[in-house]
Amino acid sequence: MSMGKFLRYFALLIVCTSLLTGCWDRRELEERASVLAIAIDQDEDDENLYKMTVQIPIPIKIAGSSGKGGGSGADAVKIMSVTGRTVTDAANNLQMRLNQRLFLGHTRILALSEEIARKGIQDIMDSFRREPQIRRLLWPIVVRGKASTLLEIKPRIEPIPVVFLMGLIENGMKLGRIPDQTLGDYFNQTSNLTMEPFLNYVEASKNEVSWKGVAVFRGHKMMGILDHLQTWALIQLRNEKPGGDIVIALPKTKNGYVSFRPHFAKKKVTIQDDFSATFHCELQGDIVELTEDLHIPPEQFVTQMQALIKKEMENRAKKLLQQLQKQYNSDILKLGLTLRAKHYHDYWKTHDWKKDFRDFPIRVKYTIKLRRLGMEMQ
Amino acid sequence: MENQQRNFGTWQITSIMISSMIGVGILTIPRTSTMLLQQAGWIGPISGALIAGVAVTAIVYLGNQFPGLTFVEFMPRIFGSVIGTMCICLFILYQFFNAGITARVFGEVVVTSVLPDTPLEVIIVTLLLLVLFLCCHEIEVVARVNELLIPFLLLPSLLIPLVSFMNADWYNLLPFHVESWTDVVKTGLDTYTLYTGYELLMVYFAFAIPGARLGVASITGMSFAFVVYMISVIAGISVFGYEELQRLIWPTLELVKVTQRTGWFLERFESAFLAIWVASVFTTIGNMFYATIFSLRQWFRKGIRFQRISAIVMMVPLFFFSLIPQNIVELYSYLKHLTTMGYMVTIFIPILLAITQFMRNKINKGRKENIEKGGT
Amino acid sequence: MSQFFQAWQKRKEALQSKALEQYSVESMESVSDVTLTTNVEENIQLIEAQFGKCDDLVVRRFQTKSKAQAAIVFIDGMVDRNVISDFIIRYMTTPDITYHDPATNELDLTDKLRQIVRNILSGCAVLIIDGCRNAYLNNTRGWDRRSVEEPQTESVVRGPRDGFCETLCVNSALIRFRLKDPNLRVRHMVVGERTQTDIYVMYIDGIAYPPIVEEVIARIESVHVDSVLESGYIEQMIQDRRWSPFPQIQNTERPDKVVANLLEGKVGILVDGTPFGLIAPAVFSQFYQSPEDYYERFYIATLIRFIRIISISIALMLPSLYIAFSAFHPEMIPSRLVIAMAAGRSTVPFPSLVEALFMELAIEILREASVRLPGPIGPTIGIVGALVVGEAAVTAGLVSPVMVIIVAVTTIGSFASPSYSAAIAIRMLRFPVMILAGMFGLYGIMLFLIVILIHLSSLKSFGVPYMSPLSPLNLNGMKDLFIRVPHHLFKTRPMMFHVQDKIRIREEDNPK
Amino acid sequence: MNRREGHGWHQTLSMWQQICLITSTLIGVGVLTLPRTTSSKLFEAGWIAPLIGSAGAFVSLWLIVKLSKRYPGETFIEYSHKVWGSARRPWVGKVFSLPWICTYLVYLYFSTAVVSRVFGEVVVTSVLLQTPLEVILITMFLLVLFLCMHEVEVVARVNELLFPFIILPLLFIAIASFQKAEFGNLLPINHVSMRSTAEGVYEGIYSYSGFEIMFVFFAYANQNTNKELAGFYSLLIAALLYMLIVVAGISVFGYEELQRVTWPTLELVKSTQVPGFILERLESAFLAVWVSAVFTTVANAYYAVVYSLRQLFRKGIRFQRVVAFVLLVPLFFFSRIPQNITEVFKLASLLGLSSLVINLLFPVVYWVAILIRDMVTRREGRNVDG
Repeated sequence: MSMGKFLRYFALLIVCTSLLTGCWDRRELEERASVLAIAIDQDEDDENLYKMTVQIPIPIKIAGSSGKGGGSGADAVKIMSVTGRTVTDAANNLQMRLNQRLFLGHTRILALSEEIARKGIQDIMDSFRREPQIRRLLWPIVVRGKASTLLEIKPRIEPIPVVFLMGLIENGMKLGRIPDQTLGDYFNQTSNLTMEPFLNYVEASKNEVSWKGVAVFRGHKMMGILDHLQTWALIQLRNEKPGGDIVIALPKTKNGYVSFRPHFAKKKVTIQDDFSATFHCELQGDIVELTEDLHIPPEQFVTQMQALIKKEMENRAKKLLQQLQKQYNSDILKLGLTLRAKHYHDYWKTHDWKKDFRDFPIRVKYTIKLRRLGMEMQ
Repeated sequence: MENQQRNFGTWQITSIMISSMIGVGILTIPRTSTMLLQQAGWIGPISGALIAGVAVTAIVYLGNQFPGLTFVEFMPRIFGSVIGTMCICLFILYQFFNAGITARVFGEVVVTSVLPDTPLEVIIVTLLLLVLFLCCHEIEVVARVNELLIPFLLLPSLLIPLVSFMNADWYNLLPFHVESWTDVVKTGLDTYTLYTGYELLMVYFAFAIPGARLGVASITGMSFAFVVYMISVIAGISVFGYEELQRLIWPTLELVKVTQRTGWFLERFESAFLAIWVASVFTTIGNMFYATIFSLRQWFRKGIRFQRISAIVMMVPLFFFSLIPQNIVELYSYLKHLTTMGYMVTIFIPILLAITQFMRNKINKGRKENIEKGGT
Repeated sequence: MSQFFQAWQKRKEALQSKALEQYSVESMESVSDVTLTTNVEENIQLIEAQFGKCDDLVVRRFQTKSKAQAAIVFIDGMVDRNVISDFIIRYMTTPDITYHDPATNELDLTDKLRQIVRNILSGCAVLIIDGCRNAYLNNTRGWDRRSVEEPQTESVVRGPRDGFCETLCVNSALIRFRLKDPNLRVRHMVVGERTQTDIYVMYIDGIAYPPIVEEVIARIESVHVDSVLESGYIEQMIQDRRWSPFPQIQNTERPDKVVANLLEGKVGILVDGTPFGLIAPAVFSQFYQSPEDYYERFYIATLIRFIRIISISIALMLPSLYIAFSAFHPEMIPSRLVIAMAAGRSTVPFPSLVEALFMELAIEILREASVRLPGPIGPTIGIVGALVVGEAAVTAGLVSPVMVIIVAVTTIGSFASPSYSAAIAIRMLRFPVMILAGMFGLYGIMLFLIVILIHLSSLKSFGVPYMSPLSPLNLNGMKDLFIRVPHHLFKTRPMMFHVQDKIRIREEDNPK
Repeated sequence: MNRREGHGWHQTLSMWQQICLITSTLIGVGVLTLPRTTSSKLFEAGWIAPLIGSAGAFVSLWLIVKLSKRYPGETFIEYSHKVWGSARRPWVGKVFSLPWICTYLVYLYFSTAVVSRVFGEVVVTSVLLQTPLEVILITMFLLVLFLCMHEVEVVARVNELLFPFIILPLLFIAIASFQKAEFGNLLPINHVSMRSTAEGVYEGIYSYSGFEIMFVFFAYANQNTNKELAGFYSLLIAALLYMLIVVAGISVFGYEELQRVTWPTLELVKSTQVPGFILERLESAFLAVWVSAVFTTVANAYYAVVYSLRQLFRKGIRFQRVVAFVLLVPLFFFSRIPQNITEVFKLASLLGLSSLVINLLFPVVYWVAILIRDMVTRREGRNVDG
């Protein structure tokens, strides 16, 4: 046994590694320009150029850092725009204007203008696929009008607009109102032969941003949008998320409304032998509002309301299906996946789903389970 | 079978009685008792107490007659084995369903008011697991747990109505007149359900220390519950007025909400109230379920291991049973059916038992006297 | 390269051992191995010649009852004077007392000069009587000793409060007092050519594995050194790998710990003149195990063990994780936090590696200083130093606020290890990890961890693998590795020390 | 210097240590690409491949175990010349066994080069983008060198200690990614032909090789342990983990997307988020922990090479150290031969093929040789008797 082994070889290790002058990848936090969000637009002047806008936080301006106070939150971020033939080209041009290296590891939002989305975004997405720094969990969003407007909002609640946006989406996800569509999901859905992707769709005004629904894609091309009511029906049927409150006009009253808040959603898809699909969706929830008293006993009230909500939801789903099938011809319901999984030999092999989805008979059946009436007795 | 020691003191018996009686019912009692009687709703608890009192007397009588025996043991002696077995079955079923319904009602309260996004199942399961843990222990542990939890039960249920008297408008209680006496009886029959739980004494009396004053214990227990209910009803009526009470689903909880005091650390006590209320609901369900399981154990003359296994096994149907009502309205209709069954189990059977036993004693005495006479 | 190293080392060692041999030859030779004569004065001269001109050597001449010349020789301060005057001189001079020998409790006769000198040096009073060839060696040892006090380095909340002191016989008595087992064997050895330090090797016959005991004794015997001033000398001379940063022999101030380890089949080594005893063989779990674990109920003991393990990992890795995360993988830190951290770092002119090294160094200096500072001031200076320096460094923009938190947590973490010498190893290894983290990020940290792991698994302490019972896996030993199972489940002793008597709890003695 | 090991006996490998050795050698860089390679031919049913592959591997491992049982306490190097030679002329055995030993060693040697190269590629493309590939290789080799300085029992113990670092991250990923799983992606399972099943199994064969190091290490297994069982358990663990990862990959991504990502397992880490965890984006952490898995694969194979050479030349530990050091230099250059990632993958699949040959051919040929020898000796014995 030799005694000095450990020390000797450890010394060797240290000496060798330090002789090789390490620290290639060491780049301190403050030496990285962390891009929190990227927006991609068509350049106004040149059809073939992309305009890329990025949002970079200015650490020293962030309130609360090292106790200095942040001053006005308005200029806590720097917004820069560049043009380029491709995304990487634009990023290159941007790097030339920055003192620090661009760092995409913290990019949380990728905003795409509707114009670009309608043209197809395959070329844009390729660089996001290859770049290892990009997170698969970032949220691509389609913006009405210019995508850069999304980065330029001044929400005031948060000093950094992207943090506000993240909060908006995360909260919506938790409530089950906004679908959690990440970049990774988009990749999976575009690769997958059985389904089509969709992305969240927002509209930004000067100081605010509001979620408007989802943009439906076919391949890499945006086909159109679904408004928030349809989206909620979509996520009930697709993601088993409850969606938002359902407000329905009460029949036989002048101006009465009833509001139903779903808490849990469950769905089941069955394929009949004659190749038609039925979505069974069960919603559990409470009555949260009843603007006009109906003066009927509770038992009757419950059954009446359940029937009312069921009818309303089935109508909405029918509209949704109409739009998806006839207008956009895009299967974002993951119906094709079910078909391929369960009826591979007898259906999938003989049909071209991308074409046949349009005419595939789909029915939706809702089951409403009214659980509670709130703190009121009726 | 192991030898169960008879070591429940008078106060332990009292606390078992109180905590089995005071459960989720208190959350709705201001509404139920004013439904018919309106501003004179406070008569409800009185008439309920009177009805329950009769049954309690019967049970105390039985307890004194059969010291150290649970009803599983003495029922066949009085009724004979066939009817006795039926009665035992009925009793066990009633306790079982009652435990399930109580758990469900509590789950509803929590889900509606405090944790709206938590699945109801989770709340029920956690509560039932707690009960299961209790059921793994011997019966003396039940008594001790009840005894220790009494302050958690009495303090909030007395404190909340008393504090809310600050907002009381006493005119809400007037005029003092009763419209119809049939309403009083009806309300009495309704409010009497709040006192159910005393029938568990048929099990627990068997473990009282020889010489424990059962009568005193049950009178104390009844009066505690009575006072609590009375105050709640009065507070409810005087704060809200009976018309508003009809619209509130959990009036006592609303009482907590209106009770706000400046200068306290916290505002809005309903979450805290419900958190403490877990103790009370737990004792109610725990006592009921324990009685079910324990009766089974006695019936089959098995040991503690049987009790543990059957507790686990019974927990599963209990859980699913508690999920049967689809919504709150259905839940209340189930509750109503259960009450009907309750009349049978909690009033009819004890009284009948007591009368039969009384008659038997009389006959026996007569016979004895006859024999004595014959001897002389 | 390795060849060169080895050759170089070999030569060095050869030189050292030669020098040592010379020493021992000299000190042995210096006491001429002669026998005494019958003449008192001659003998006194012989002895005095050995000591040279030594003023603390006391020679008291007197006449015995039988009118023979006699002298008593001892070293001032090492003897109990009352014993000498009352039980030696008075017994020998008073005619009424018919008893002829001195009335001391340990009496020996010899005529060998070397033995006499050795005994004088260890506190005996030597009585020489004219006409008698043999000298009486009276055990009159009695110097001032520190009383048994609470151990300073290993204090526990619950557990015995007595610790070892500097006197060997007291220390062994503390062990005997706890372990009234006739099978407890004590081997006496003397190491140190000049210091002549007494060493007790203790083990329980029938539990300890004989080869381990023999190995310990053989290794101690092979130690040739001029002085042994502390048990650390022995520890470093006999451990398996002298170049390893990890302590392969455990040291302790607590007799209860020694006893517990003896009962697990280990060997205890007590050295005269130091309150630190040694326990061999040692395994890795010494880093986070404390005697208290066995005194408290097992839930608490287990929880505390896990806390210690966590704190040791923190002490080893937290600064380097900070470096790796902030300089290499900022994408791992949540976005909201990364902006705040970047804000904190924006004024700092150094890379995070330098920042961390700087702060760690500052803390080490503070700690060393507060150990040296006189009693009551020490902790104060420590706190003031840490607070003031930390705050000032942040305000001056030298370090980021997060760094201060990290350094503080690291320092506190390194104190949670119950073994001081183990904690030192961890503290030391922190620096290379930081450097590697500064080079390769998390990859570097993992590289170093694997190096440490290889080293640890190659370590053996007296034939027992250092990482046992984790590797080689021993499920029986796992009972006392991370969790401490309740005492009634410790049915056997840990097998990894090859114990002879395996049973700890005999079932038949414990009726249910 | 010449300190005794104490009462030091050389400890033999326990069953658990054998399991750790085999499993951690099996699980290496292959896992990072496994979901892609298996689903390329098998599509949705990619998870079948690890099961079939491991079953095949077990047959081969079983033969190896039998070989080692026939020559207890001897390594492949030691018993080879007994198999090929005759008692009268020992040189025959030495000469004839040499090609087999050489092939074996060269194969192991190159596999270490390829594995470390693949790992280097992963690190350089995904975490340490600016760091030269050479640095990653050198650090990895230095680590391996450090292990090769020690005796066999240390290797076993290191594997044992690193075992949880290999198993836990995989389990963690698989379980964490199931929250994003779309199980419809796993269906249908019955639309691939036998031929493409075989092809699919072959594609991932690279992941179930590595157990051939047991040609050497079984010699040190404790004679009282059941080696077949150890082999079975270790292959079972590996197969289950592989299956879990493949299932996770397919169900999260769908096989179409899997074909497009270079390191599917790494992408799995990327697309999962652990709720309530402080850190985000665990791929760097995963790769860091994964160093240990790669290290065990590379180091065990390299150790087998070096140790075999030591046995071949009947030298001591010092020879082993020098050889380990010297052989690293060509290894470093070999690992740099592939010019780009496609070539690396090509080489890896070539290696898979050769592992197939080695793992199946070697034990079978050896057994045939032994059986023939047995027959011959029996006949001779009968002749002598007659």
